Amino acid sequence: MNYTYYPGCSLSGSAMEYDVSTRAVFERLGITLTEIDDWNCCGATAAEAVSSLLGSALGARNLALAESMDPSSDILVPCSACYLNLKKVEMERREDPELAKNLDTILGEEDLAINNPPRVRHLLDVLVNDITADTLLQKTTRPLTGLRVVPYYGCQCLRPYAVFDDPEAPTSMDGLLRACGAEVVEWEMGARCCGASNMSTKPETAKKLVQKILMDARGADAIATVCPMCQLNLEGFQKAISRDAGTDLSISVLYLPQLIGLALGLDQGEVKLDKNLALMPGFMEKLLGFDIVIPH
Amino acid sequence: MERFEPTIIAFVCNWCTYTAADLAGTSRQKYPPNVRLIRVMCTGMVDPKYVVKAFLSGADAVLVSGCHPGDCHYINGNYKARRRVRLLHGILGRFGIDRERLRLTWIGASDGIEFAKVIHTMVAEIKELGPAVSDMKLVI
Amino acid sequence: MEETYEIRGTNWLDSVQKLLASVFETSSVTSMLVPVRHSTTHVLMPTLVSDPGELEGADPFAPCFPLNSAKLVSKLTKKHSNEIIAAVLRPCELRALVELVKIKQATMDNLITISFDCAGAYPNREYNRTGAEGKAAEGKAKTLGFMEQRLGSKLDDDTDKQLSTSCRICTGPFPENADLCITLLDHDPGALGVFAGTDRGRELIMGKAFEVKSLPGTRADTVKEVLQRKKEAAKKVFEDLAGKTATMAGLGNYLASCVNCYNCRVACPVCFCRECVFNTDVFDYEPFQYAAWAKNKGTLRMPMDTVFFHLTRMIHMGLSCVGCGQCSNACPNDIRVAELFTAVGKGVQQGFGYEAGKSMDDPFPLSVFFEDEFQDVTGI
Amino acid sequence: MGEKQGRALVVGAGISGIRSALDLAETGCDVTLIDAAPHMGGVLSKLEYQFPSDGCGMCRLLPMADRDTCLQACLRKGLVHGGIDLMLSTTLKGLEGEAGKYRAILETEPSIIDPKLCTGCNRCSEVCPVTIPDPFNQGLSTTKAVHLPVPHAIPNIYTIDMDHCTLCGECETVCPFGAIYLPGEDRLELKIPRTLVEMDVGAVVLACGIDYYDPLSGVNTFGYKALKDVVSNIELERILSGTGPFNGSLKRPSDGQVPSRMAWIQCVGSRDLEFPACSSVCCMIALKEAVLVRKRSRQTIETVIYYMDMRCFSKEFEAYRRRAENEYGVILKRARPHSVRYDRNTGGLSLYITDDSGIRVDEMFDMVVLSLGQRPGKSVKELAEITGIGLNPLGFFEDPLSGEGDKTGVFAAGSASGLKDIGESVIHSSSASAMALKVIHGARSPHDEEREPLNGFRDVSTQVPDIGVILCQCANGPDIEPQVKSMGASDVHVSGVMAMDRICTREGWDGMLETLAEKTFNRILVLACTPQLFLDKKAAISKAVNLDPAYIDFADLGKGEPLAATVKMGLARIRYADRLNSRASAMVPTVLVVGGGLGGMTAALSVADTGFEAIIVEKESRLGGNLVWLEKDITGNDFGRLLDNTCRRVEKHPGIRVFTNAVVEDSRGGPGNYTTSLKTCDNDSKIIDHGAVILATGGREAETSAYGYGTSDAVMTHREVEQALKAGTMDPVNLNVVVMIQCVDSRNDSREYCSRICCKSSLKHALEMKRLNPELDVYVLYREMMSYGFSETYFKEAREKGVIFIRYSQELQPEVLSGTDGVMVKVHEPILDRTLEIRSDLVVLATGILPSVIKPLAALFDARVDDYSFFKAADSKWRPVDAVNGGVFACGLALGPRDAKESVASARAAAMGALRLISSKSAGVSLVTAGIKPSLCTLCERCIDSCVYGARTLDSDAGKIRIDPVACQGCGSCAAVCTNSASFLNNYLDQQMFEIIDAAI
Amino acid sequence: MDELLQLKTMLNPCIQCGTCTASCPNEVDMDLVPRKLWRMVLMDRHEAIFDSRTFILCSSCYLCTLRCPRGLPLTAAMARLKAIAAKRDLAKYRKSTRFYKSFMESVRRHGRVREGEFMGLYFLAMKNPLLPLSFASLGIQLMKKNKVAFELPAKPGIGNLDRLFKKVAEIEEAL
Repeated sequence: MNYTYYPGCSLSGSAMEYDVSTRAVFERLGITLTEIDDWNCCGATAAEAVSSLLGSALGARNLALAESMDPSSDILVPCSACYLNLKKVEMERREDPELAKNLDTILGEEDLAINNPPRVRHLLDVLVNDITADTLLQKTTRPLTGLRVVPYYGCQCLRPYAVFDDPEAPTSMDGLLRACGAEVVEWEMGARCCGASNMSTKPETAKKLVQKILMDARGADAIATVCPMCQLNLEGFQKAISRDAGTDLSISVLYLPQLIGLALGLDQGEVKLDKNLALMPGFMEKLLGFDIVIPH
Repeated sequence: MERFEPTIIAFVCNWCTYTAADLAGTSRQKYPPNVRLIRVMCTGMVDPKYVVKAFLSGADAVLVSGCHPGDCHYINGNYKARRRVRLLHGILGRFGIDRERLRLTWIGASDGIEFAKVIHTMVAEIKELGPAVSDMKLVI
Repeated sequence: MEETYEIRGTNWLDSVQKLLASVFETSSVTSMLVPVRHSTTHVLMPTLVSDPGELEGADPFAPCFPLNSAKLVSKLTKKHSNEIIAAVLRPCELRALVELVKIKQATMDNLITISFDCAGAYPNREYNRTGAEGKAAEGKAKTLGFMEQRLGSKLDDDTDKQLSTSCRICTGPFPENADLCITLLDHDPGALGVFAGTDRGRELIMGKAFEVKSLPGTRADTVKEVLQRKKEAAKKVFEDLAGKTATMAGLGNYLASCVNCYNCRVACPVCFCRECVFNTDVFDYEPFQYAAWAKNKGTLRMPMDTVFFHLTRMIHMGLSCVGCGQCSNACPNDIRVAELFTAVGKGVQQGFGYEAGKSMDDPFPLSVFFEDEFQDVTGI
Repeated sequence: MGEKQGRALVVGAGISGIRSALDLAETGCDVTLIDAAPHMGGVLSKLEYQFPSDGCGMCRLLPMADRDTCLQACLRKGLVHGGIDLMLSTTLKGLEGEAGKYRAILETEPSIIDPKLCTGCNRCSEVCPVTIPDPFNQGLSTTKAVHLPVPHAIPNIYTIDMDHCTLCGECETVCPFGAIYLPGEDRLELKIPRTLVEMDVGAVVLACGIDYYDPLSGVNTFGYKALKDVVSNIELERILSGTGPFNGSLKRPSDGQVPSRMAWIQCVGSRDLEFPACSSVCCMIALKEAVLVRKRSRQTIETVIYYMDMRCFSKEFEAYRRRAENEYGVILKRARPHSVRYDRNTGGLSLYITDDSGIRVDEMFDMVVLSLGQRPGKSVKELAEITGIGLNPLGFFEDPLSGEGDKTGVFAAGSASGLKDIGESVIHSSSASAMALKVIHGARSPHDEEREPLNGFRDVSTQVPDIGVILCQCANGPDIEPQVKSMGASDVHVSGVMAMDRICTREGWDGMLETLAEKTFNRILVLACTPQLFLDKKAAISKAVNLDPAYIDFADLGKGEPLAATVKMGLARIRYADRLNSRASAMVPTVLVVGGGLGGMTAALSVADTGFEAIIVEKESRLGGNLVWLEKDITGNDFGRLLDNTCRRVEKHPGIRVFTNAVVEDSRGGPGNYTTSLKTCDNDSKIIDHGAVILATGGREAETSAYGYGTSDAVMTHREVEQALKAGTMDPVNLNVVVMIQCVDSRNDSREYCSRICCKSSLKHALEMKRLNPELDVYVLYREMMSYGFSETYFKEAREKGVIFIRYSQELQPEVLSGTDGVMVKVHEPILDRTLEIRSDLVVLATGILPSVIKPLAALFDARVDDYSFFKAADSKWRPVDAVNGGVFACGLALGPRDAKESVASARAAAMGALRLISSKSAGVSLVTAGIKPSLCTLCERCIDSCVYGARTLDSDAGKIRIDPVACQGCGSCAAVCTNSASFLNNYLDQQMFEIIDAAI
Repeated sequence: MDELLQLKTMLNPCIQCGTCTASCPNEVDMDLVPRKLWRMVLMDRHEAIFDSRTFILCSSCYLCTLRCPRGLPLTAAMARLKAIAAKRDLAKYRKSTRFYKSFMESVRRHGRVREGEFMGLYFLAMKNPLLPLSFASLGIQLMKKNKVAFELPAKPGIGNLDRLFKKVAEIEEAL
């Protein structure tokens, strides 16, 4: 198996642990990730807010690059915002010939073109449907037994394109986490919005949303995420939000591949735990208790 | 003393309650054998004479049962029956035949279970109450 | 308040005869049904009078009630006729007539009804023994004596106990919806008041030379008092009856001497069937059936179906029972049928918010229904 | 395939199929009724409670004339009619030929259980080890792999779910009748193999119904299946049903607790992207369900319906909605919940909604009902291919408004062309059967033998009862023969008791017929354990012994009563069995149609096209009614052409006589026989004899004085706009702003009902104006857009074209201020919560529909009008175009507001109703019919008052009560009110009932 | 075509059912709930639209888009409004629009976004000396973890998207 890899801007900055742990997990699974050469920013939520065509063009450029590398290899995208932006281009240019024409013109500037672009896949999609929980179960050497995890999906990997899970009541992470030996705690906030970039522009609004999520996560050891924006919003403002809520809401927040990596036997450094902003002592203690076992 | 086994005469309408009784049969809803079904076209044709006759002949209770309000095959026979049963309650009640012994129910075609339940309840209650007319000989 | 006109004659009978005569004068009535004491037999019987001169023998107030005249009015009006007649009826007769009209056995189209404060009547046999003897003048005198005593005592004198039970416990002795209603209570002796109970009555009264006089102010109280007393009397009678007939066996005992003569139903003004169902082939059993019943039960009371008959009659006419008491008058074996039927009738009528004979506007309870009524009937 | 065929094929045995089959059978056609399911009833077999009685009433579909041709029993049990061959588990696989001469290929599913042998004894189910979700209860309860598909159906044949059957063989071993033969490696033969039957038919009616939307197939599942307490409306119906998963008690599926708050979510799978139409019936279903829940729970369960538009568009619907809200406390909230979530803390279901004020609230419920939308039936596509009938863009059968000759012999009925409520389905089905009848009427073979049962039978009416008793014995049953024989011996009327071995088998049955044929009994009583099995077999015995079926009866040994009671009751019943020998006078084969609009003309054509005579009486000088001023409908149908074609056909038709400038003056008689006098223009009287009457008196656009109408030329009604557009006196290009106001003087206390067509009219005019002038601003001020059914797509189109829809409430009505420079409309916009002022060039008022005055006319024929002065149907669901008495019908606007297409359907349905009546032979009076003994009768007339069918009249000349045996339906009300039994009900005589009671005790 | 008119055409099928509002996580802080906002668009209440902070609060969670019975792309519609506001540089929305613009400027320059740089650009654009303080806490956390990439692109020039941005602008101009 082989994927064309699109890390996106965040993964080379604030979410580098997401990038590192993803690469490490795939390496451990024996799957090659080939990074798109000269990939560019997907536009995040900003491009569309400035110009919708610009957003599409940015995404299209990446698709064109990926296609030129290997049209048969799916594009694996860990960042949900990037995923959606690329997915949107994939879908919209199919349905909107005029858009396709404009994109062709724009890409033509760089002698790029889209003909039959590879499929855009979210990391979670690939983990669930290609790797599968069964494989993880087999490869797990350090079961996270007793670790109580709430899976947090956020929005853009689920919506508006319901590709691999129920867009409102997702469950795809459950099997993966269980395969890692963790206990999946039932909660309601898995697909709720974290406020996204409002955290920068309208922090009071966004913090309310994060507060709700953290409130519901109480009782779990960790939140598993699949999006840098979500990760940052959930881990970066816990003190302030606890203050607003009048109760301590701090909780460990990890990227899903970090947890998977740990279960697959990677050490803390290999999944860059040192980069996480919210890791609670309780969690760290549990982590030390997990033993490497030889799978049957 | 021998256990008292009441006899209940049930005037059931051809359309709804008779179907329900049938359904109780086919869906194996057992109900006590104390009841005698007399199929009539409509509760609206149950002449109060029939009810009186049943009691005087030795019935311990009488059930008149038909379609739910609004469902009568003949539009409104059940409403007429309701007034007649009210009249009978007023008359027979004076002479010791209480309304427990003369009942009017609406049992729809699909209410086989309801039918069985009504019969169960009625039989149990009439067993408690005892025979309707204790000294029949001189009366009739 | 309806205007009341006063008529003063030498006595009550004179006054009423004046009134009746005036009806002839001022309306197109061609004949009038009124109790008249017959000159030869001196027996008082409802009589169809077409010559106002014959009104001299009219004595509607006598404590004599040989039959309920509603049945006679039925004969006079059931089929179409161009004659306009008037009928002087006791309140209970008028009520029975109203019931008969509802079941198309009479019409009021060409009929003027006249009713009056009823002082009651003796049981037929009693009156025949005491009241009807002697000449016309004596009869008249007896009536006047009776009235003086009754009205003077506000219907609460010793004679009350001798009256038929139905009259004693009658809670409707005052006319309400006759075309012409005659009031006697609380008037000066000999004087009577007339008010119109209907529009037709109003037309009749208008322009008459009667002196307008409002009802005696005390009348309303007196009426209330009388009704209260009668209600209590009725209550006592009904309680006594209920004690005796609390079970079917009790009812059987109460009716034990019934011989299925069906006289009660013949006398009953609201039993309107041409032939009673108990006289039809429905009750023509086959010999083997009698044998089977006797075998089943050990004994079979003969004639059978007596309780059945009475219960059926309660069902058929209980709602129309006006409490006139003629059924008891008719019973050869002195079964107190009237109490039974009056009690049952009152009870079931209350159950439907109905009062037999009260108004033409109230439909017979078994002829109508509403979708959302009497939910309790089906409640177990 | 040479000759024209008098047989019709009806595909689908749901309510629509049953209606069509009965229509055709009653008018003398042979009918083959097929259904893919192993039972009849379609979706209705699962739905027990119907608005507005919130109960059933399906049996009212049964024939009213010649009642004995059909089994007089609850239709949920089954339909047994002499003229209808029922084939279950059967589908139409091919159709060749042309109208009148088709060859149909029918395929019957193979069966492991032989329906002829299965007696429904249940032993197989008892031993079956496989438990499966019960499809009858939508999987909310379980059943066995071998089970009864519908608990109360007749025939009561078990089926095996082969997807789950393990072929263990237990059922086969235990079946006492050898009815089961499981397939296996060495057993390739099935008990009943797949069979193909070719059949010649003249016409085909497709009544294959619809399917429901599956929430799991869409983007928003609303938690369906994932959350147990989220149920579909069909599932709720099952939960409420006595045969449902909880035996009729209302519980939520998750834990069996009684819910305390229930929510309904409307438009699940309707009015959305995937399905842009409205499903028409869900609003009323939800209201009814909520009312049922309120009633059942004695108003303790709170019920909230979340809706987009509450579409109570039929005549009685708005009143029902008001009752639901005001009497039963059903809460209606205009909101569309985003999704249903499980709330972990409370265990409840939370709904995020935006209320009217725009505030978002989180509402908690413990049960949520999804009002599922419609989808085309599974078989629709295949049937379309087989029959060549077209499909509309949504995949339903096309339902053209065709006033011209219908070329094919295949017709869609009921919901197959779009979901309809029961009343509309029944109308639409009869409309289809009327068209089918037109194709085959010439070739039908009236079942004369069955229709004249007295002919040829021995006359035993004057004989002393001579009863033969047949006792059906099972080998494994107790030996009751001696007891029955001794009972027979003690009854003087019994002359023989014969024990037979299992008459439920072919051999036993034939044996019984042979034995009986040797005897000369004049009464026959058959004692058997499951007499339901023989309900359709009386005719066979009757034929074998040459005895009127009136004298043959069954008694049920299986009810668990003491044997003596059963036998003696049976004997008492049969002893008095008789048939009244009064005869109805022959039906007059003419139908009077009052009103010559579209409805009246269509009805007349439908009658005349089947060989009967129709007479149209029109009070105006020309035919056409409202069509004269209408231009076209929203779908573009050209009314001008329709009018011309229809008028031409009417005028040319030899079977139609037309009287214009004429009115009905008086009428006498009853169903089958009316004598009516007409007053024509020159004050002449004309006497007409006819068997039935159709009131097609129409209606009109209501007048108004609201919103400044009459004070300004800029305020017009829709009719005026239609006429102006048609005449070209109005050009939308000259307009800038148009405001349309809906529900003018409607849906309020003074006029309760919704006029149903005004929203469509407004959409039509809005779209037309936008088409002619795209720059035009059109505002539609509405309270509820009643764009039900496929017309929803026009609502969507209008919005897409930029028409602005502003909702106003009854409390806050728009104001219209006319001035010199046009008109100012003030309206409160609820979303923005502010008052808008719209300066407009034209205000169009939707003033609704009023009926023409028909009360006195209806009264002449003993029919009634409803609270709104429209014709009052006997039953809005099951007999939607008929008066109670069965001889008077109505169609078009006389019934209530409806559009042209719906009027045409109702006209054909009314014609069909009339044809059912006048083509009945009525030779023998039905068994259970009332009679009178004049010698006992006192003429109290209570029986007349009690008869809802108007079958009793007073003949004042003769001084007698007369009974019309055709109108009489045998309910016995008249007998019960008669104090001395002068009135009686044949076969339920007093003495008979007394004997039965005696026997019972 | 006028952008707002285009948006209106896009939203014409709206039936004002309010599902969008019901689904919106940020609805509590909006002065016009989404349903109202769309109504304003349909009613051409342009001033009211750009007087509200509704669309700027959209966090692109796509719940409304997911459930709109008319299938309207409401999240995209919110973005359109943001874009219009950005283009018009409306004062009310500068905090957000300039955030987006700064972001895109970073992208234009380097093809990828440099968090440090774009923040700098943003603070500069806002000309609000106090603004950086509100981001300080997170920024410090990130910097502590060495997660803010301040370095310039590894391959300068290669990532530059000038041509792409220019072409997009050209096409948009032509529309």
